Amino acid sequence: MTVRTWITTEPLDPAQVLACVGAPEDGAVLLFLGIVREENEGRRVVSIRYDAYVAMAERVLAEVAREAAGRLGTERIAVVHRIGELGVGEASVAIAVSSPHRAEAFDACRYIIEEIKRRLPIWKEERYVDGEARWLAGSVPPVPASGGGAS
Amino acid sequence: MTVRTWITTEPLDPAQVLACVGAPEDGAVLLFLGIVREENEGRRVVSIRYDAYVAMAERVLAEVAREAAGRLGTERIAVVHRIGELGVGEASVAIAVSSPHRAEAFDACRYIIEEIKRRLPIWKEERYVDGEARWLAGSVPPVPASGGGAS
Amino acid sequence: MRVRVLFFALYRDLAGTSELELELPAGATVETAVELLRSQVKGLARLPREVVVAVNREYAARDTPLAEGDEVALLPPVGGG
Amino acid sequence: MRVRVLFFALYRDLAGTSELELELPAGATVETAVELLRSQVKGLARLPREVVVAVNREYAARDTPLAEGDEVALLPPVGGG
Repeated sequence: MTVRTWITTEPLDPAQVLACVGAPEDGAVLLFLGIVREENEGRRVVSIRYDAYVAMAERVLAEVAREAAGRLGTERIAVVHRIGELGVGEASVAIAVSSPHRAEAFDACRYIIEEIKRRLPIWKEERYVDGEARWLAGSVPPVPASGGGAS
Repeated sequence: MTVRTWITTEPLDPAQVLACVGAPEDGAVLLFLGIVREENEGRRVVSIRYDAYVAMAERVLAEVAREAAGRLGTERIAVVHRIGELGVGEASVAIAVSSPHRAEAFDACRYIIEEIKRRLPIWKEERYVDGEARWLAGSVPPVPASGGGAS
Repeated sequence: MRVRVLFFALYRDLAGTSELELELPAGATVETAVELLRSQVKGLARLPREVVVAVNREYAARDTPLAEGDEVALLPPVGGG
Repeated sequence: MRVRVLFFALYRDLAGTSELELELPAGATVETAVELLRSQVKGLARLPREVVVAVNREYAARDTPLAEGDEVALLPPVGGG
């Protein structure tokens, strides 16, 4: 079994993500779902359109999951991020991890969602009941301080 | 929707527990599963028999979930603990929580599993491939320092 | 007065029963009950000092007074999950 | 040399396109490309200073040298989840 990460435009299936993890030596399984909320900063949301730099997001997501595997102590990690137009109540991200002990599972799962929010080249355009739409403010990802001269 | 907790002898269904939580205002859903491991302290496990003081375990589990609801900020919590004989790979506990933001979901879910391990009047008899069985060491739960004189 | 005593897990193995009725003097506390059980029930002489007791399904201190009909449970160190 | 430039989200709205080809002088860096785009593409004059750039799908520093055929992406502050 190995780390699995992917980007999709299809609705997420929590059972499918859960089924990617688990092993006889594992005592803890954790599943996180990120969901589109009906309200944000006091405004009533209709949907969020997730835009992505797909090729890079796939690379960064795989990198984040590999880092998390180092913390988890197992390769039993599955992460899927959905893109496109998502309605309220729909899941945008699903993360499943399993490990012998629970502390590592909580730590790795939390690490993955925090890094997804910090580093994944994805942008959200929130659409409101009044017909307006706006790009949500993101975070500046960690960028190398210097390119290190000629390649 | 309200806090739901129960004890059962039936196999756990993660989808059923997940279905107990979630609301339009929630952006985070977390599901924890505790699983019987095939090895403990270097010995090969066949099964664990979970013994419980059921009436009290039900009361304590409900109390733990209510405390967690205070931390979570929502009542969207479902916790089920299975008792009886469980084979390797079977889930003994399932915890689902949902809340507007993820930090509270992680905190409340972790709180519930820690308190289950600390306070729930349940005992585990581990059975090994060599035919031996033994009660696993538990923890001394918090007990009031004094009964406070005549009732 | 009489109370109902429950034993779980290892303590049920030691007591050889899951339940019994216990006659107690007026004014008896949890401590009184534990000491009586230790001396009267074969096997419970080995009951460790740190035995946890619940009275009517709540963890109880040693000096908790008991009343007629109480449910007194002797619990080894616990732990679900 | 020529590089391929990609725009995402707000920056695509500003540029009015998701992609273009850019001719750069030899020795050009990320900084060279950003400044050229700012002056040549209507709408990108408003590109904020903190624009994040990825070269060949890796976040890149301003002094990263560019090469023929590189994929240079201009990214607003990011965030999945």
